[in-house]
Amino acid sequence: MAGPSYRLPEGGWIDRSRPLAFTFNGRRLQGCAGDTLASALLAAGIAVVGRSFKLHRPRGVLAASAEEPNALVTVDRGDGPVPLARATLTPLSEGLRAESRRVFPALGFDLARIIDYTRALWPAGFYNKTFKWPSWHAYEWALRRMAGLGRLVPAPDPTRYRHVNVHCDVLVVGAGPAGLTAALAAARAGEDVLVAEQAAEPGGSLEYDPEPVEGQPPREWLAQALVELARHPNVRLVCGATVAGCYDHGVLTIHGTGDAGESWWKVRAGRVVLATGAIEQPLLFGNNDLPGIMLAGAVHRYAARYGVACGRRVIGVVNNDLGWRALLALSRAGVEVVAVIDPRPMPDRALSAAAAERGIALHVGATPLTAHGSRRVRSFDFITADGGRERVECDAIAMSGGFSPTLNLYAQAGGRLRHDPRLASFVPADCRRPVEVVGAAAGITGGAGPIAPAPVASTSQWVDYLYDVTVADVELAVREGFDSIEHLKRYTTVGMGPDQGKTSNRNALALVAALTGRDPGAVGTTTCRPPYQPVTLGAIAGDRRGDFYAPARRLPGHDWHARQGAEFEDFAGWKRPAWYGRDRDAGIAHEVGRVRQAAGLFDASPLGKIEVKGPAAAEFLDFIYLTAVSGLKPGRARYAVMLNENGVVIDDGVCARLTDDHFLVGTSAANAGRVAHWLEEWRQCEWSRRELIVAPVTEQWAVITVAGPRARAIVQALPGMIDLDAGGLAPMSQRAGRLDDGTRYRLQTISFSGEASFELSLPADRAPAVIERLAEIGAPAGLGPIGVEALLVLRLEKGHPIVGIDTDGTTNALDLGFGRIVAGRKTDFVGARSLARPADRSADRRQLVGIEFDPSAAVVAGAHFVTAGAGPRRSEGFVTSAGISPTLGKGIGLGLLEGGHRRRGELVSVFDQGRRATVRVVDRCFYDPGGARIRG
Amino acid sequence: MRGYSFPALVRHALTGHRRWPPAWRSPEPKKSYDVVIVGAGGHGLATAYYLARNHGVTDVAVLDKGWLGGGNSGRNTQVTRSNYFWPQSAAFYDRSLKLYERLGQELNFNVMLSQRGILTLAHSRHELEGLRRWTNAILINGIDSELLTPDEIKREVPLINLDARFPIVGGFIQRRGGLSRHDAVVWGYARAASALGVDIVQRCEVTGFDIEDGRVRGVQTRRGAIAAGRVCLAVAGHTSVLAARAGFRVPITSMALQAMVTEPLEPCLGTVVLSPVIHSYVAQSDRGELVFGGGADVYTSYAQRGALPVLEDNVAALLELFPAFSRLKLMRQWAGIVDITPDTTPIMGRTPVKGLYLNGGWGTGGYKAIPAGGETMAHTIVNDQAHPLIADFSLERFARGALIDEGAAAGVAH
Amino acid sequence: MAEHASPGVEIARADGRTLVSLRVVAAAAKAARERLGLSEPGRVGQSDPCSIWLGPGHWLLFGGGIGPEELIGRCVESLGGLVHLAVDESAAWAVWQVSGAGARDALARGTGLDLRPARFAAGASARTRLAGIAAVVAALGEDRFQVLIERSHAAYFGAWMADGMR
Amino acid sequence: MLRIPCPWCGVRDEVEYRFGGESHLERPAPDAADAHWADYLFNRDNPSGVHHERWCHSYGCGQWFNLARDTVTHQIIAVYRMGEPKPAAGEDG
Repeated sequence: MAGPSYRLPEGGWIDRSRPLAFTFNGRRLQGCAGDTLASALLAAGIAVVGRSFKLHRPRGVLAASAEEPNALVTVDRGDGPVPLARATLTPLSEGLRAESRRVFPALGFDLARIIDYTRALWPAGFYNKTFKWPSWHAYEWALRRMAGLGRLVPAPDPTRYRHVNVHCDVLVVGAGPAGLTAALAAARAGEDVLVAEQAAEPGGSLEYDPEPVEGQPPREWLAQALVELARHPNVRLVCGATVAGCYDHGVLTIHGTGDAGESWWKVRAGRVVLATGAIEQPLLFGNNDLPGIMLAGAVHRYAARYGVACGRRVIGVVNNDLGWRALLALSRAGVEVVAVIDPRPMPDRALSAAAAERGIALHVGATPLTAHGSRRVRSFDFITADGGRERVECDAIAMSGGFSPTLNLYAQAGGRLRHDPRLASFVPADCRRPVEVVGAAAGITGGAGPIAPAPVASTSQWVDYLYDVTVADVELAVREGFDSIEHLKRYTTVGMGPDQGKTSNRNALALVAALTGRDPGAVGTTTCRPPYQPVTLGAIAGDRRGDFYAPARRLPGHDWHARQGAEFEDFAGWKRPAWYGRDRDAGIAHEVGRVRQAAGLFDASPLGKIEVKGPAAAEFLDFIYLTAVSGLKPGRARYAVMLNENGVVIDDGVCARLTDDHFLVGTSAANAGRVAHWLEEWRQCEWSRRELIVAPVTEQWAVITVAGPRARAIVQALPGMIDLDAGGLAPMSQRAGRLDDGTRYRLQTISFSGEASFELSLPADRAPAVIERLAEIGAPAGLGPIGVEALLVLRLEKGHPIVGIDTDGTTNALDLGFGRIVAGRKTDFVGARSLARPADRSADRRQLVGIEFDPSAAVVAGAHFVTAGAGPRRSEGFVTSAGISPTLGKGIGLGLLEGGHRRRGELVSVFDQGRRATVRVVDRCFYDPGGARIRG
Repeated sequence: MRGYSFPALVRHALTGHRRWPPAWRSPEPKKSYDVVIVGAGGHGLATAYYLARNHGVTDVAVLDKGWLGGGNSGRNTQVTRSNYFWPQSAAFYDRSLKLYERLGQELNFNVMLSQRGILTLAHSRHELEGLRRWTNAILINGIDSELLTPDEIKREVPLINLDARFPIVGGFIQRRGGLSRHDAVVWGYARAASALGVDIVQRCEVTGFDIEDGRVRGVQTRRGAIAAGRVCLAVAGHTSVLAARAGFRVPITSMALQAMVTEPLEPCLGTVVLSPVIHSYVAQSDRGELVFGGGADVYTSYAQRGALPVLEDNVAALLELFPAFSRLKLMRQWAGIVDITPDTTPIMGRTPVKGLYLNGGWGTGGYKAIPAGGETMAHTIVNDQAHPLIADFSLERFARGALIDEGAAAGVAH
Repeated sequence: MAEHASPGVEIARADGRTLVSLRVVAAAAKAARERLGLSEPGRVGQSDPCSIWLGPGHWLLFGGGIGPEELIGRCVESLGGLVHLAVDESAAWAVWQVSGAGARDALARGTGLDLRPARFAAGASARTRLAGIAAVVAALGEDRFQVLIERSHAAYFGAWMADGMR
Repeated sequence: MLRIPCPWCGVRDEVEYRFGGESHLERPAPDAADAHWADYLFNRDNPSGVHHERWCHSYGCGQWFNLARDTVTHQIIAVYRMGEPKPAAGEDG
């Protein structure tokens, strides 16, 4: 293949000795180390790098940095395709494969150009005015297929994404001359400094601007600055790092890229210095989007920084002095500049003299008209100062329509902007947060010039390259009344593309101002949103993927359960055995039978345990719980229900009294954390003057429950266990003791399953050994593990509701049948007052009932009770738990049924996904209503 | 309404689209109106439109402190659905969806309603029971809804990851649910209302109310006093502020609901996907951007700014469901101020001030309610009595304890 | 317990010490600190018993070679008359040693805590959110940290630290 | 992201805290009228401006405290402990 034909014989900061091979749309090309993908493409003479969003017009590289709207390509470095990479920010690497936007049949000839040829039919907002009949959906699929700039190719993403948290005194954004100067000052003052530079290396304009800095050649000054910064231990300079967002309270985000992967920095900065520079703006003239038409600064930068000539016959179309400077530097860099066209009658004398000296034809006071060409600009028409129409041949146009300071982060920080007519741009006004703007970002002089569309068809002058918005679209929007800047943006989509209007907002604003006769300052700007530059989603998520997406808690006996063949599932943040063995249903049935006939071992460690102590403890708990506990004797426990202030049941558990002023509160596993917070909030916010201590001890104590007719014997056999037959150890008792091996334990006789049950609390680190011991002792008696699902069946047979399963966020204490307790309460408690409201006392509320049904009937949790008979169906509540009881051999369940408490014995029709069944409303307790088995 | 059609486009193309009339008039406010509506968002403009179209009340002004559609109407993520649990909610939102289904033709403005289906996911057996409870309620309410198995979900959404940290065990879809174009809805109502004689006055903030012996007589604005027989508040997140100026308190907390959008991609996601438990939803716009979000800042806020913690949570949740999105880029993030009620059901109807009506408390779900919200409020204003569809959404329900708790019942905030 | 090492960072489980959590009511906080020589807010105390400040009127005590009962006994003795609660938490925490030149950065991956040497020097301690879970971080030396997390999160936290060192 | 100054632990990220809503609510006596009770349960000041609210440093010292915060700018005007009265406007915490 041919060598890079547009590469200048010398110059640039590239390593010509290290050629890099890459491909573009399958075509083999070559660049050098130090190139960006864009500079390498230009060096290879590639003019068309993509197709526009709406009209599929051919587009070439416009800029040299983040503002690039056209060269958005899919890049694959061998680790999978990355869509919509900015070629201007993509360092070239060996073997890199780049693809432009998919076009049919080929980038050179795109059938979709038909849209461009008929573009008169598709002005801004055309879709609002048509495609209504028969329905939008009928057209949508076709339009959607035209949409989208990038393509998602599902492939594994090997990129390493890291989060970094940083604190610093000052964050300097941008490592150009202004940023480095600010960084040096801060470093010398001994501040912790972080400097973030978007480009792959520091320097900014120093890389190409020949202007001396502090009397030194730019590159020497840069070298010295870097050396000094490196000497300061409190300075950190990161490149390839784009400051993306500025959030409240001085927190900024940085998107870092590099060989090690991508990173997402969260910086807490005492103050911020913005040295973000200014972005050169395009000029408005006919076909100003043709490939080969570029920003003057970019053309210069490609020559000086990358040794690339963007054309062999370049003309300049500029309206400001900085544009002239770029053209002169370009010509000095060895690129042929044949003419410069400037609408201003008299630009800076020295500049024009210098240009004339270099043999550049000068056309001042000229009116730019239009460019010609199809896949690359060929010539340019303009009207000379004396009114004659002229045409110059060229293969590239370096244009400069002025500069727009980069103040996105400033605006995000809450900074207000004001329009400076002398600079023809918005500049910082004031900001209540410590954000300082330096360098070109604070306002750039010599960059201002007249901004007006050319006297040619406004449909051929592009304002927004990315979303194909023309001057005509802006005119139409204003004509139709969308003349507020936010309406304009939404109606024409100007500035809504991935570049967020970096090269379009300024011209759009100027047009609206002109069309409405308002001052640009009065028109204002659109709101700047984070991020400044698009950020990879993977970087934002960081390591929060898979297992790290949400932490899982493990039981102390996790490994033992695994050895027993436990199937672990997530229950409220814990990995718990759902059942054991391969087959779910068989496993559950077997475990249920085990408890009913012999004994089962259940790991209840996630149950919340909270110690409450102090003179006010009893009174406090009476207030927190519907069920008063102050009447408990030490060593006794009681089932307790907790409401919120709205009277809704939020948790239940067992509350045991250890001593007069010391209680052990039990919560459901699902609410352990919430209840601890709930108690603390009441203690600190409402009971702060009372002597009271709340101490959650859930993590300290593992809880192993042994339940079943043989449980007593098995637990008794633990060496050192207290005498379980001794009087007083009735159900709902609480004891403490120490096993022979020194393990301290707490024992509660609480039954959820309906069998005799012993709840053994052990220090978490001792639990595995005790579990082994119990399993060993109990094996002959048929003891085995049971999982959560089996327990759900057991408690259902016993009719115990579970808060959150058999209740929802509307179920109050009366709905659960606690009316007598409520009536019996003498003192105030949380939620009491709400239970007195008419709607809470209504007898037609959805109340918890038991249901029975034929095992053949399709009754499942989630089915609804519905009014039988004719008329529109109406829900009377729903089934909350249901199943076929392995013990009783019939269908049983719980449900919330309208007026359920008075409907005992009634047959109710049940609806599920179109199927009907019938259930009988019954008492909630299906198994051993007398409770003889619990006493064992 | 007439005027917008493909033939018209062709005709206007011949004159370079130089003859299109303004979409709406921009009049100076009069001294007095029969009805003043505060807030030129979807609900306010729809209310004005239906006042004029259904009740012949055209002496109406819609006032906005900024530009029309600049509040939540222009910030939401455009989801339309009616898969609600309680019959009152279902009836109201399905009326709204039915109006949406013919809105484009009625307003002669394409609102780009795309009924591509909205899919709700369950990540555990018990969540699935919750969805079953929810879908059965929807079916009984007479609204379409289908339970899906993981395989069926994979067929609907090939890129989804069934083995996420919280595995996907099932879900349900409302096929009539989907997206529409929020700006188009606002502009369509504005254009239609304006054509019927309604005055839309932008940059005209209401700073107070003229109230005599318990009845509203007009409003104070930055552009002077405006007398009004009746006044309607339709200011979404700022309801508390306006209510305070009218002298009453409302059970509303304002929060910043975060939304984000990626760069535009070729079509890769057909339906709207929502995971109530992971607090995440995502849909692909017609322009190709993936619009996602689901989280609100967890504190009272009137800051219409993107926030960092919610951004990270939502992106992590999105990638857990769609690992294939990890290399896509976030293009923009923003926030809208949502007015959350204790039971996540709106507050509509009369207020303690006679002649002052309230349309608010939409929380995160106001967009889909715009047509029915406007229609029922218009009826309520004209008859000084709540439209049957919103009778249960009254402000007094809280004192009675008669909440309509969608969040608690369906386990998801709407 | 698995130990991981990477250039500049070493982490190791260091369980087994006696840990007792002591809470006293607000009125008794000052007296308790004086009688037991407990640590100041945000500090690791060096006296015996060595303690970490967990919150107002709340400390985590480390038993120097004595068991929980003994340590709790000492509290009861010295705090006689003050309303307090000392509970054994020896099994409630997973204790990690994180050390090396890269230790601060390894932890900073997961917490917004200001770990700059000047702000978090030896002797400093803080309860914070680390890797999305509750943690107690104490600086034992220049590059040596002790991290306590709830025992049930040990497997998760170990994997998270290891992942960061890949 | 908010950076909230805990009175005991110093400035930390918002993710370490739990928001408790409007502070200084007066819990009515059990015999309060329905309307009075509903006002306590549901009605909130919800101002666009300075909001007096309570937060808990749940990942830190576990303490509840009050903030005066501007709900638009999120500027924190005052930090004060539970039980203390609202600071006079402008006063710094």
